[in-house]
Amino acid sequence: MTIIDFVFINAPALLVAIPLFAAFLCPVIGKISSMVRNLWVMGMMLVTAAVAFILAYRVLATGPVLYVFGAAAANLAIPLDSGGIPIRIIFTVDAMSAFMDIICAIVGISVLLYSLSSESRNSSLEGYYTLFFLMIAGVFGMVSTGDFFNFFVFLEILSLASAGMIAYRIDGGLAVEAALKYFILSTLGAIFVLFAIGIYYGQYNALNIAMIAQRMQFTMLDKIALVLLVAALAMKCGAVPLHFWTPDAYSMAPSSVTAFLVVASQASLYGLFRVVFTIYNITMNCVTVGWVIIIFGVLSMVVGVTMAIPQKDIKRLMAYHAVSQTGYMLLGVGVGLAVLGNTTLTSAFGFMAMEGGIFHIFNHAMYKGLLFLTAGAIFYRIGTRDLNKMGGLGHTMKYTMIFFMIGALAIAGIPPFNGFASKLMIYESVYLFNPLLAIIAMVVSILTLASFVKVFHSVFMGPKLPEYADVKEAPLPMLIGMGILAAIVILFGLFPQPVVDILVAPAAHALADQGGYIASVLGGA
Amino acid sequence: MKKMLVVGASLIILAAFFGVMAMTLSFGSPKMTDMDDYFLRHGQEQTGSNNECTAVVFDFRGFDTLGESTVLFCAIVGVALMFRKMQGGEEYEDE
Amino acid sequence: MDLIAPLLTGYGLWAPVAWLVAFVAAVIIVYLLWKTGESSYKKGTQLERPYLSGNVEPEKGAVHIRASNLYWGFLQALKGYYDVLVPVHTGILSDYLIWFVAVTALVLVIVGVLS
Amino acid sequence: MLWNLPFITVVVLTFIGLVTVLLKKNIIKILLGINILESAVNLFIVALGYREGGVAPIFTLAPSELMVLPTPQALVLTSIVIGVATSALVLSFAMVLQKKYGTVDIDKIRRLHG
Amino acid sequence: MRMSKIVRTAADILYPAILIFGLYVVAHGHLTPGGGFQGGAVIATGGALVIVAYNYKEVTGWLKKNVLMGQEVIGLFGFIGVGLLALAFGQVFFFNYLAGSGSLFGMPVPYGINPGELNTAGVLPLMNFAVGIEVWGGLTIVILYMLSGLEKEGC
Repeated sequence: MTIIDFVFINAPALLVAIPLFAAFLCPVIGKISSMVRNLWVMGMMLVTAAVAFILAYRVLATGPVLYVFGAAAANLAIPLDSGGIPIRIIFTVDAMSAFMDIICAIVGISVLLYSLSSESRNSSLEGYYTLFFLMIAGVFGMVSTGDFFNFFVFLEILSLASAGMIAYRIDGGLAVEAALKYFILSTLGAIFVLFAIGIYYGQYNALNIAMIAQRMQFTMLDKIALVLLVAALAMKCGAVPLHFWTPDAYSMAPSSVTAFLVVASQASLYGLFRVVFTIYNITMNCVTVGWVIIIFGVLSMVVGVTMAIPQKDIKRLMAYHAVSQTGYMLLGVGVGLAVLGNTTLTSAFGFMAMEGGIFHIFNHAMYKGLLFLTAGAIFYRIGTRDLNKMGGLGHTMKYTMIFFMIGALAIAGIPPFNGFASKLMIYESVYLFNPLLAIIAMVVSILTLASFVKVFHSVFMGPKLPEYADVKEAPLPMLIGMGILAAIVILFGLFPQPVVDILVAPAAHALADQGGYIASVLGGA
Repeated sequence: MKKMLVVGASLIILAAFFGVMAMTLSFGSPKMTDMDDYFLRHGQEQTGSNNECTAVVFDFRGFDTLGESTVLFCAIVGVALMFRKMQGGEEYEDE
Repeated sequence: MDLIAPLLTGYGLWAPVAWLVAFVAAVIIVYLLWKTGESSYKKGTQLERPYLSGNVEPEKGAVHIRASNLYWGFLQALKGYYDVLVPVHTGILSDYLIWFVAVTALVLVIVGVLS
Repeated sequence: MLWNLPFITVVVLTFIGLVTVLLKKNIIKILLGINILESAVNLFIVALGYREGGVAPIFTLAPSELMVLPTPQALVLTSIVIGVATSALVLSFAMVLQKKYGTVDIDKIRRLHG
Repeated sequence: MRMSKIVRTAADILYPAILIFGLYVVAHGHLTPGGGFQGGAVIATGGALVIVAYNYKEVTGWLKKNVLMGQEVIGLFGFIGVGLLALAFGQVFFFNYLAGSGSLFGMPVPYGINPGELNTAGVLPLMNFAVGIEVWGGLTIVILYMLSGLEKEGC
């Protein structure tokens, strides 16, 4: 058995095991020297990303991949003597999970490369990298797992690691305040998730998502569980009116971490979609739940962008934009959910709306990550986040300015960048569902452009200010980290259709197809 | 006072729904037990452990336990970061 | 695999590469038109200096318009809206928790009772 | 209704925990509220696994072969450890905030707002 | 702050007993109630007793943060290593490759009530020990770090 075969078979386990392994050894290796530590984290990140890409290739080529922890064989989901029930923890990686894996791997590489130089002035870096790898493991675990309690465990890993990271720069207590708010809210959310798991377990004696989905009867208890899960996961992904932690946490975390926190909240978004589509699907009242998600989405879009305009802190402004962009994803997928039971409407625009929303997840992770990284580069060089104190940086930080322009044009949906492609899909399909929603989405897009014009003007334009006379360009690793994301923004903007065909459409179909998911685990039972 | 009204109303709603939950489930006689019966029936032969809880924790759901140790590790690294000795000029205060 | 295939959105299509070609062509045409114009700007003369109604040119830093001065009109026009929205973000953890629990209760009523 | 007493206790504990979390202003008290909620959910899950007359699922010299369900106990074990980790992190946050702000009152820890 | 002589002596006497009881709970995790977490927590309680009885400076002489952190990392490394070893044998991650094999901890156990035999359960005792060591180091180091935060304020 060659190493390729080995990785091919064990990819789902290695996906989580390698980051955990890297994290466990990081405190020890960090004691040796900073050079060795940097080599270790970078090497481990590249290995993890390679495993993620191999896994995604396997999933997209051959369909859902199962990995049963501790069984006699990796794909033996149901033991022969168990009477048709899965008993162990199963990783079920379908096209949607593979899609999220790819996002996490790309952002992970560029953020880690970036943080090699952006965080080099801080102390206790081994702790930083440990928590970073734990965040990566948390995201990979959340998006790959097919077991609901395992999902909760990874959710907790992700929230503890994120809270530690947000508080990393103590910043006179401000960062700790942000971390406290984030952490208490997400702990309450996790308790709600655990209640929902208890309800499923008590009714169906199952923890596997496919098993719960197959036994789902949509009783009153299931309604309560659905609401608890939707509220908790919508809070974790930052939907208005549960978004209050987002601007605090995003603005106070180190910039590299903020770029990854975007992916972390999208993992919660994935969980939300997994719950409504895979566990419930058409057994519930899709129209009501779909409209609840659409209303979350519309509120997020409008409130996020209007709160962004008067902000004075560059990262806080971008954080409100992250809330606003999350609204687009909720809107697109919510429309897909609202028409799920209706075959004609689904084929007319439901799938297109879902594809738009899912494609937007990818695009958002790329350009929002890029924007947060540019904000971090500016902060690294001039030591302030206050927009009122900035100006004239375009003279000295030319590459950062170009990357910022790419990100800002992409988030505002200006052709030919990738934001335009996904927003166009959302506008046109949502227009067929309800014209008012599409018009709101377009107005929000215009306001987004307006607020980024403000940022661009006040940071880069204007004469060279005397206090920033000797500011230099950001260091090379930071530029490479930003460059990877910028290249993807441009590439995906220029060639959207292949991306939609290869990645997005399979993800949308995997999400909507509950029967296929159940059959892949329970073998068509 | 508006705040207290909101808190009261939401708590009453939540308590009502949780009360429905408490009344619907029956204590002492779980509806379905097939997964756990499998653990009890086959756990001893498959894992060799007399304690079926340990069998579930470390074998059948061993991966959860790895995650659980990782959560503890996260908390410890986080606490260590909180009480580390900061270098001069590391903190930034924006006022 | 067709790399330059247009994106079908179900309603229309979007072909970025074709758009880019058209955009570049338009830019070239505009540049050619601009090139045909008569150049009357001479470097190194009085034309280079800003004309501020005869006043002295201010210092470099003072010219830059700072961020908080932008969109004053927009914020003023939507004053009623912002007066409600900004104070909602109180920064107090208890309020955030109350929002969370209250929205959960609201959705519980919507999904649990009405559907 | 006596036979459902554990679940009613869960509801009462949830109510107490939520009231503590929402209305108390001290970080430590909020953490205590969260711990009460965690106890509630742990009790809920472990009560789901009880079987009338069952013994602990340990075969070493067991008095009977009728046993309660083992999975809820495993889940609760995991959830307890997660609760410990949560408490440790929140307490250290509270200590740092006390040092930097001089208070653990939530109403005063609001330099990030708007 | 140092407690009185009585408390310190009692702590000295109790600490080995707590340590042994904790190790017993860890070692018999697959036979009796208990296991790695519970045993590790018991031992960490012993550490907390010593910390309460003596003051911070004295305690850091015996319980070094680096050693405890190393203990924690060794525990976790052992845990994931036992799991990953299954991959090296061509098995699935977390496969119990020792159970019923006849070698270490490999005595087969048939269904039914029995008096219990220590040499059973395959990789479970190994994982119990790994987790026990991890929790022992982890919980003690949390207490030490929190104490170090207090100590700066002259407490």
